[in-house]
Amino acid sequence: MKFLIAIIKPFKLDEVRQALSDVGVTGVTVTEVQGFGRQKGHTEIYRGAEYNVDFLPKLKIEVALTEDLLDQAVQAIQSAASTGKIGDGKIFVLDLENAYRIRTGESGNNAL
Amino acid sequence: MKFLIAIIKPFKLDEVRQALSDVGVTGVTVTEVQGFGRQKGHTEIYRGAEYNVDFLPKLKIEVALTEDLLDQAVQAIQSAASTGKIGDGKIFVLDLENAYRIRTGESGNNAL
Amino acid sequence: MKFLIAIIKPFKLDEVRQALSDVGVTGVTVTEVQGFGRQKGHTEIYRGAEYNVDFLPKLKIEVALTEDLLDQAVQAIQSAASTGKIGDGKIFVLDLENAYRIRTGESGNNAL
Amino acid sequence: MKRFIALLGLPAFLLMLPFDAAADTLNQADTAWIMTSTALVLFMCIPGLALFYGGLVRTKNILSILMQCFAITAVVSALWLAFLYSLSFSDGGGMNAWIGGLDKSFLAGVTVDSLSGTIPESVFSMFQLTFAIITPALVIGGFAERVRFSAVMMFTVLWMILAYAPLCHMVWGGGWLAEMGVKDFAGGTVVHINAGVAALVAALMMGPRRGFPTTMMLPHNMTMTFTGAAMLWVGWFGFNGGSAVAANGSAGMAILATHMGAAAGSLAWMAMEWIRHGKPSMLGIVTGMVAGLGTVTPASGFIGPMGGFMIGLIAGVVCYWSVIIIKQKLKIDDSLDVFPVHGVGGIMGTILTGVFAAPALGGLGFDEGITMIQQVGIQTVGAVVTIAWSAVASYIVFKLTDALVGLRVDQQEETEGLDLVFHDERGYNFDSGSR
Amino acid sequence: MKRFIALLGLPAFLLMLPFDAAADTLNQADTAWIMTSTALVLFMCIPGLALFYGGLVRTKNILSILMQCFAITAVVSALWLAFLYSLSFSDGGGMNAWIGGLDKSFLAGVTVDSLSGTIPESVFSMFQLTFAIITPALVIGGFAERVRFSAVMMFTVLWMILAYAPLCHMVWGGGWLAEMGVKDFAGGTVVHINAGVAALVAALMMGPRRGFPTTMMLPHNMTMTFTGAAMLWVGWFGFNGGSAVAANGSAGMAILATHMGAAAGSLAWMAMEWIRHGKPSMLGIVTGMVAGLGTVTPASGFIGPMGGFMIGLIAGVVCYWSVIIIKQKLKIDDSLDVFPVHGVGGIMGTILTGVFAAPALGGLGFDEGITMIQQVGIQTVGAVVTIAWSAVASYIVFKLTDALVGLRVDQQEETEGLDLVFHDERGYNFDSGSR
Amino acid sequence: MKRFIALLGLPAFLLMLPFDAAADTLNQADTAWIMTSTALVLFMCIPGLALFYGGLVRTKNILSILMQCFAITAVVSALWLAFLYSLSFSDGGGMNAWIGGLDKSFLAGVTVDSLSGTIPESVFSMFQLTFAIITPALVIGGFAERVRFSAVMMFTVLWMILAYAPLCHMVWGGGWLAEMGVKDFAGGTVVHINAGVAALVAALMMGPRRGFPTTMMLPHNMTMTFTGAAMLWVGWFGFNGGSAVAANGSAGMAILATHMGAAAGSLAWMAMEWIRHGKPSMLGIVTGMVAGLGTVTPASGFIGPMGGFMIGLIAGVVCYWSVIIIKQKLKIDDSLDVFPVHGVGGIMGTILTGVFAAPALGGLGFDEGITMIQQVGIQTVGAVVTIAWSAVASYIVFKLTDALVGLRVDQQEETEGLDLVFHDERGYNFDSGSR
Ligand SMILES: Nc1ncnc2c1ncn2[C@@H]1O[C@H](COP(=O)(O)OP(=O)(O)O)[C@@H](O)[C@H]1O
Ligand SMILES: Nc1ncnc2c1ncn2[C@@H]1O[C@H](COP(=O)(O)OP(=O)(O)O)[C@@H](O)[C@H]1O
Ligand SMILES: Nc1ncnc2c1ncn2[C@@H]1O[C@H](COP(=O)(O)OP(=O)(O)O)[C@@H](O)[C@H]1O
Repeated sequence: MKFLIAIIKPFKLDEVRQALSDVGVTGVTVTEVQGFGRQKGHTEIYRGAEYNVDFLPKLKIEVALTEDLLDQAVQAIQSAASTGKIGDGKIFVLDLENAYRIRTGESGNNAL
Repeated sequence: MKFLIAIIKPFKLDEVRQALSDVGVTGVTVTEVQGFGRQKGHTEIYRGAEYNVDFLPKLKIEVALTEDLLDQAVQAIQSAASTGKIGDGKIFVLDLENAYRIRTGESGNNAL
Repeated sequence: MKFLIAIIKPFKLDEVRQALSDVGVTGVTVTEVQGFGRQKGHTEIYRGAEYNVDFLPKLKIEVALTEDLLDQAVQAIQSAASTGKIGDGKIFVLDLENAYRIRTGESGNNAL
Repeated sequence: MKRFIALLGLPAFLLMLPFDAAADTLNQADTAWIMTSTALVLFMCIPGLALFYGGLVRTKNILSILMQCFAITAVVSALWLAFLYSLSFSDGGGMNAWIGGLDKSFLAGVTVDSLSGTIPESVFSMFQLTFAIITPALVIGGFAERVRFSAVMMFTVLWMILAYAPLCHMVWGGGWLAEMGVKDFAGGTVVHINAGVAALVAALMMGPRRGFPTTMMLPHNMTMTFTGAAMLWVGWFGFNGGSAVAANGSAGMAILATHMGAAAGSLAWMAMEWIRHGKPSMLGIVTGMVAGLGTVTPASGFIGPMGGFMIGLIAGVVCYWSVIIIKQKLKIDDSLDVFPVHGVGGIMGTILTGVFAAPALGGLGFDEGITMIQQVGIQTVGAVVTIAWSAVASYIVFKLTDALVGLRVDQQEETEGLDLVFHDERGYNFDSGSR
Repeated sequence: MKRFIALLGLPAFLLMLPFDAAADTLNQADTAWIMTSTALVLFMCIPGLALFYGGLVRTKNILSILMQCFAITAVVSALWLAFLYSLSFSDGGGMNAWIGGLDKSFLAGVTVDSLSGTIPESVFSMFQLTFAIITPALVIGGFAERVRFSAVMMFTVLWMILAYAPLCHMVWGGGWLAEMGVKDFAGGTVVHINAGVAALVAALMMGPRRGFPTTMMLPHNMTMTFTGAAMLWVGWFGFNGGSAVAANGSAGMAILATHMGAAAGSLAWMAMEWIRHGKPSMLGIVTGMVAGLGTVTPASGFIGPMGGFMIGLIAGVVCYWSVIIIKQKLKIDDSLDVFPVHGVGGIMGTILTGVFAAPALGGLGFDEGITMIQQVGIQTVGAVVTIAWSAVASYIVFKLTDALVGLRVDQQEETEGLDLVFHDERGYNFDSGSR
Repeated sequence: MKRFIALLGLPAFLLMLPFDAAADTLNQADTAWIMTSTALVLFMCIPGLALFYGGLVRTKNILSILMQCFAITAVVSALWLAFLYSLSFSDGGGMNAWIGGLDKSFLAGVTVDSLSGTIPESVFSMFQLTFAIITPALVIGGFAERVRFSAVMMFTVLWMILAYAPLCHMVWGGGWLAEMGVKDFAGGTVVHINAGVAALVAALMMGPRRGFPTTMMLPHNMTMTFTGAAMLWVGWFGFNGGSAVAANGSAGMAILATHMGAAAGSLAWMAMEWIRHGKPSMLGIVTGMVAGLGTVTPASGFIGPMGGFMIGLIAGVVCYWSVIIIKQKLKIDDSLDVFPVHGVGGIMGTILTGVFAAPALGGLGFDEGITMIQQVGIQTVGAVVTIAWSAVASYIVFKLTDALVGLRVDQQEETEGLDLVFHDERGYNFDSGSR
C-alpha cells in the first residue's frame, strides 16, 4: 500500500476529489496548510508600511491506497490540480506498511 | 521505529490520548482535518437552497513510537476511538527511519 | 529522497525556514498543530473554576528533500529551533519513494 | 417602578397603569428619551445578550444561542401584540391583583394619540415589550448546549403567559405586590429573579451537559462575550434610565447609580479572582459587571451613586461565590450561570433596595410612614413571592414542554452540536475563503 | 414622508421642503430625537449593514464588503456637502418636479440657526445624509465578490447623481411624485426599490460569480451576519421613527409598527423554512426580518401595529419565494439577494401602504377625499416610476463605469479574492498570534 | 467647550462650572440628549475603542486589550466617584487655576434635584465621566503587547490624578487655560493631545516590542477593527454633539462638522495610500477617519461643515505622514500609533480651531475683540501647555509605576502572549466545538 501526500491550490479541491473518486479512491483527508516555495506571496499594507507575506494558503491531501491504484491516482491529481502556473504543488509518495479501519478492525487493503 | 497516523472523530480525542498514554506513549501531535469517506456529510440551508456539505471535521493524530509498542498502540486507538458507527476513522502505519529530539539532539528511540 | 517532519515552537518558524533555505531547501509546507508531550500546558480560569489545558500550539514543518541534504537539514532545524527548554520538539525522518511536480509532471529529485 | 412617582405624589402603582392617562399631556422630551431607551434595551438583547451568551458556548452551538435570542424576540413581540401587553398592563377587573385583562388585546386602543403618562402609549408599550423580550432570553443560558429548538419556542409561549405576565402585572401593572409597596425600579423581580429561577429549574430538570463537570467546555470566543458585555453595560442605561419614564433627574440618577453598580461589580469580581487565582480574567470582570448591573436594577431609581457602588461591590463578591457553590459544589449545570448571577443578584438587589433607599445612605427615601425595616420586609416578600411563583410556573412550563415536544437532545445530537442538528448551519466557514 | 404632516394639515410635500421653515421655531425634543435617529441610521450602515453583508461572503472577500460600505459613507458625505443635499432638497426652479437646484451647494445657508421645520437644518441635512449613505451601500450586495473597487467608487458618484438625488427630490423634496400624493414614509421607493433594482441591473450586467450556481458559497461568518442583522433591527427605529421628524406619537407608532413588521417577517420566513426544509435557519430568520423591515418602511408612519404585523407576514412569505425564483429558478446571481429582499419588499410595501393606511385596518387614514383604491393606484404609480427610473439610471451608470474603469475582476483575481487584489490585506490572521 | 456659550453671552469658562447652576432650570430635551450622548461616548470606549485596538494586535494579546479597556472603565468610574469629578469640576479655591477641590468627593451634593446648567448634575457628571474613561483607554495603544496588567492599573490611577484631572480642570473646569480663552469644544487638549503624548512617553520608556521593526505584526482581525472604527464614528456624534450640552443648533452643527471631518479624513488617507501604494486599505481608511475625528474634535462646536471637511482633509494627510515618520523613520514603537494619530491630530485641531472658527471660513466667530491671529496664538499656548504637562506627568507616572510594579513583561512572557500570562485565558477556542 502507498501513502500519498499532495499539496494543491485550495480552489482545486473539488476537482481533485472528483478525479480521485473517478479512479476508485473513496477516502481522503484534507488539511489546510501554508506553503513556502518558488511561488512568491503577496504584499500587505499596514499604515504606510509594506510587508511581504511569503506563505501561501494550500491544501494538503492525504490518501492511502493500494499499490495498483498508485499510478492512476498520481495521474488524476496531476491533471486535476494543474493550472500550469507556478505554485501548483507537489505529490509525494510514501510506503504504507499497514492500515486499519477503526470501526471494524479490518486491516490491510480491506481497511482502505 | 514506526510512525502512526490515525484519523478519528474529534470528540474521541481525550479517550484516545488516555489510551495511548496507558500503553506508554507519551507524545502525540494532533491536527484538525477534514475527512471525506463513506460517512456522508450534512445539508446546509442557504436562503431557500440546500447544499450538501460532504466534508466532516476529523482529528489526525500522529505518533512516533518504538516498534514494540506498535501493536498495543494500534489496539489502544482502535478500542478508544471506536463507536461502531461509520466514519470512526483509520489508522495508518508507516516506517520511521529516525527521530531527533530538538532540545537535546538525541536521536533514535531515545528521542521519542 | 527523504520526507522530514519537524514539530517546532511556533515563534521559531522564521529562523527554521531561513536555516533550511541556507542549506538549499527551497520548499516547505507548514501546518498548525497541537502538541502533547512532556512540556506541560497552562491553566485557564472559568468563573471560579480552573482547568488544565494540556495541548500546546506547535507548528509542523514538512520537507521533502534529496538524501544528500538530509543531515544538513536535520542539523539546520535542530539548531534553529532549539531554545534548550522542554517542548522544543522533534524531527522525524521517513523514506520518500517518489515526488512529482504538479505543474510540469517532473518526478524524482527534479520535482523537489 | 416604571413611571416617575414624585410627579403627583400618588402611590406608584396607580401611576403605572396606562389607562389612568386621561389627564396627561404629551411630554416630547420624555418621549424622545423613552424611544431612545427602547432602542437601547432591544440592543441589549439582540445583539448584546446573544453575543454575551454566544461567546461562552462551544463553536458547534453558537448559532443555537443567537437563533434562540432572535426567535424569542420575534415570538414575544407577536404575543405582546396579541395579548401579552394586555395581560400585563390592562385592568384585570376582579383578577386585577394577579393579572390584567384582555381589553387591550391586539393593542386595541393604542392609537397615535393615546398617552400613557406623559408619553404616547405606543412608546410605553414598545418600551415594556423590550423588557418582555430580554427576560426569556436570559433564561436560555440555563439550558444552553442541550435544548431542543422547538422546546425553546414552546417554553417561550407558555412561560410568558404563566410566569412573565402575572409577575409583571403584580409588580408593575397595578397588582397586589405593587399595592403592597414592593419597589422594583427596573426589574429585580420581574426580570432577574424570574429568569434566574426559571434557568435553575430548567437546569435541574434537564440534567447536566454531557461530560459535565469533568470535560472542559471553554468559551469559544471571548471577544464575542466581551462585545456583548459592553453592549449590555451601555444598553442598561436605557433599561434603568428609561424606567424613570421621563428625561429628568430621576433618570439621570438612575443611570449614574447603575453605572457605579457595574463598575463596582467588575472591580469586586476582579479582586476575588486576583486574590484566589492570582490573576484576574476577562470573563471574570464582565461577569462581575453583569452581577453588579442585575443587582442594582431594582434599586437604581431609589438610591444615590454611592448606594449603587456599594450594591455593586456586594454583588460582585456574593455572585462570585454563588457560581462556585452552584456549579462546582452542587454540580448543577446551569450552563451560563443564570441563577447565581441574575437570580442571586435579583434577590439581593430587591432586598437591598430597602436598605440603600435610606436617605442616610444617599438614597431617595421611603414612602411616607415606612421605615427601612418595614421596607426591607416588603421587599423580601416581593422577592420570595417572585421566587415561588417563578419556580412553580417554570416547573409546569418545562413539564408541559417536555411532554409536548421534548426538552432535551439525545447524546448523538449533543455531540454533533445544535447548530447542525436544528438549523443545518455552522457559525463559521473561515476556510470557505480558500475555495 | 419625512416630516409630520398632521401638524398643520398641509399637503405633505410642502412640509418637506426645508426652505419653508421660516415661520417655524426650534423644538428641542424633536432635535434630540432626530440627532439620536441620525446616529441610529448611520449605525445601520456602518457597522450594521457592512457586518450583515460581510458575514455572507467568503473569507477572501470580507474586507471588500466592509471597505466598500465605509468608502461609500465617506464619498456620499462629500458629495452631500458639495451638491447632493442641494439637488435633493432645495428648490429646483423650473425643474423642481424632477430635481432640486444648486443653491445649497456646499451646504450654503445651513447655519447654526437655520431651521428645517422644528429642527435645525444641520440636523435635517445630517439625518437625510444617513439615508443617502445606506442606499448605495445596499446595492453592493448585488455585485459582491466580483466587482472592482474603483468601479464601486465610480458607481457611487454617478448613481447618487442620476438615481438617488432625482428620486429623493421627486418623493421627499417636493417633486411631482410628492405632489401626486405618493406616500413613502421612510424610503420604500427612494431607498429600497431604488437599491433593489440597481442591484438587479448590476447582477445581470456583470454576470454570475465564477462557479455559480454549482459551487457552494457559504457565508464565512454567520455570527457577523447575526450581529449586523440585530443592529439593523435596532437602527431601523431611527430610520422609520426618525422619519416622523418629531418626538411624538407619530414617531412612537412608526417604531411600534416597524418592530411588528420585523417580528412578523422573521416568523414568516422561519415558518416557511420549517415547513419546506424541516428546519429553520439563522440566516432565514434574519433575512425575514430584513424583508419585514424593508417592506414596512414606506408604510410605517401611516399604519397601526396590526398593519405592521400583517405587512411583515406578507413580506416574509413573498420575499422567501422571490429569492428562490430569482436565484434558483432564473439563476440570476444577485449575490446577497438585494432585489428579492429590498426590491420586492419595497414594491410590495409601497403598494400595501395604500391598503394598510385604511382606518378599518388600523391605519391612520388617507388624505381628504382619497379612497383606498385611489391611494393604491397612486402608490403603484410611485413604485413603477421608481423601478423604471432606477433601472434606466442604473443601466447608464454601470455602462459608463464599465467603460471608464471596468466593472468586473478577471478570473484569477476572483479566485484570489478581492481583499488581496484591491486592498493588500486579509480579514483574519488568527495564527499570527503564534509568531 | 462643554456647555453652550451663546445662551447667556457669558465667557465660556463661567458656564462650565457646575456650581454656577443655581439659577438654571431643568431642560428635559437637553437632558434626554445628554443621557443619549453619555451612552454613545461610553459605547465608544467599550466596545468601540476596545475592538478597534483589539483587532490590531496579535491573537495572543487580544484579551489584554479588551481587558485593559474594561478595567480602566471600572477603575476610572470608582475614582470619579471618589474624588476625580471633584478635582476636575469643583471649585479649587486658591488652586482653582490648576485643579479643583475635594468638596464634591464621593459626589457629595450631586442629588436627584441638583442641576448643572440646564441638565441634572448627575447627567453632567456621568457625561464627563465617559470622557475621563476613554482618555486613558486611548493611551494603552502606545504600550500594547508588552505591558504588565498591574502596570496598567497603577498607571490609570496615578495618571488620572496627575494628568487628566488638572488638564480637565484647566480647560473645562474653570482653570487658567479656560480663562485665557482656549477653545476646546470636546477634547483636543484634554483627551487627544493628552493621550497621544502619554502614549509616546510610554513607548519611549518601555522600548519596542520584541522583533520590531523587522517582524511583521499584522492585525489579527481586521473585521474587529472595522467594527470598532464604525462604532467610534457613530459614538463621536455623542462625544462632540453632546459637548454642546444642549439639544439645539449648536449640537446639530457640531455633529455635521464632525461627520464631515471623519469623511474627509477617510478620503484623504485613502487617497494617500492609493497614490503611494497603488491600493487603498481598510486599515488606512479607518485610520484616516480616526485622524479626522480626533482633529475636528476641539473645533467641532465653532466651525461649519466646510470647516470640518477641510480639517479632516488636513488631518488625513498629516497623520498619514506622522505615522510613517514616527514608526518607520524614527523607529519608535508606539504600537497602535496613538501619538501620530491622536497626538498630532489633537495638536493640529486645537490650533486649527483658531483658524476655522473664522466666519469667513464658515465658522461661528471669535469672542468679542479677538482676532484670528490672537485666537491661533491662544490655541497654540493651550496645545503647548497640554503637551508639556502631559509629558512631565506621564513620565513621572510611568517611572513610579515601573518602580512599584514593573512596566514591562519579560521576553518569554512576551512570546507567550499577555492573555495567558496575565489572564489565564485565550481569545478564541474555535476548535473547542469539535470536542
Ligand atoms: N521540498 C518541499 N517539501 C515540502 N513541500 C514543498 C516542497 N516544495 C514545495 N512544497 C510545497 O509545494 C507548494 C508549491 O511549490 P512551489 O515551489 O511554489 O511551486 P511548484 O510546485 O510549481 O514548483 C509550496 O507552497 C509548498 O507548500
Ligand atoms: N483512503 C483514505 N486515505 C486517507 N484518509 C482516509 C481514507 N479513507 C478514509 N479516510 C479518512 O477516514 C475518515 C473515515 O472514513 P469513512 O470512510 O467515512 O468511515 P470508516 O472509517 O468507518 O470506513 C474519512 O473521513 C477520512 O478522513
Ligand atoms: N512520540 C511522538 N509522536 C509525535 N509527536 C510527538 C511525540 N513526542 C512529542 N511529540 C511532539 O513534540 C512536541 C514536544 O515534545 P515534548 O515532549 O513536550 O518536549 P521535548 O521535545 O523537548 O521532549 C509535542 O508537543 C508533540 O507535538
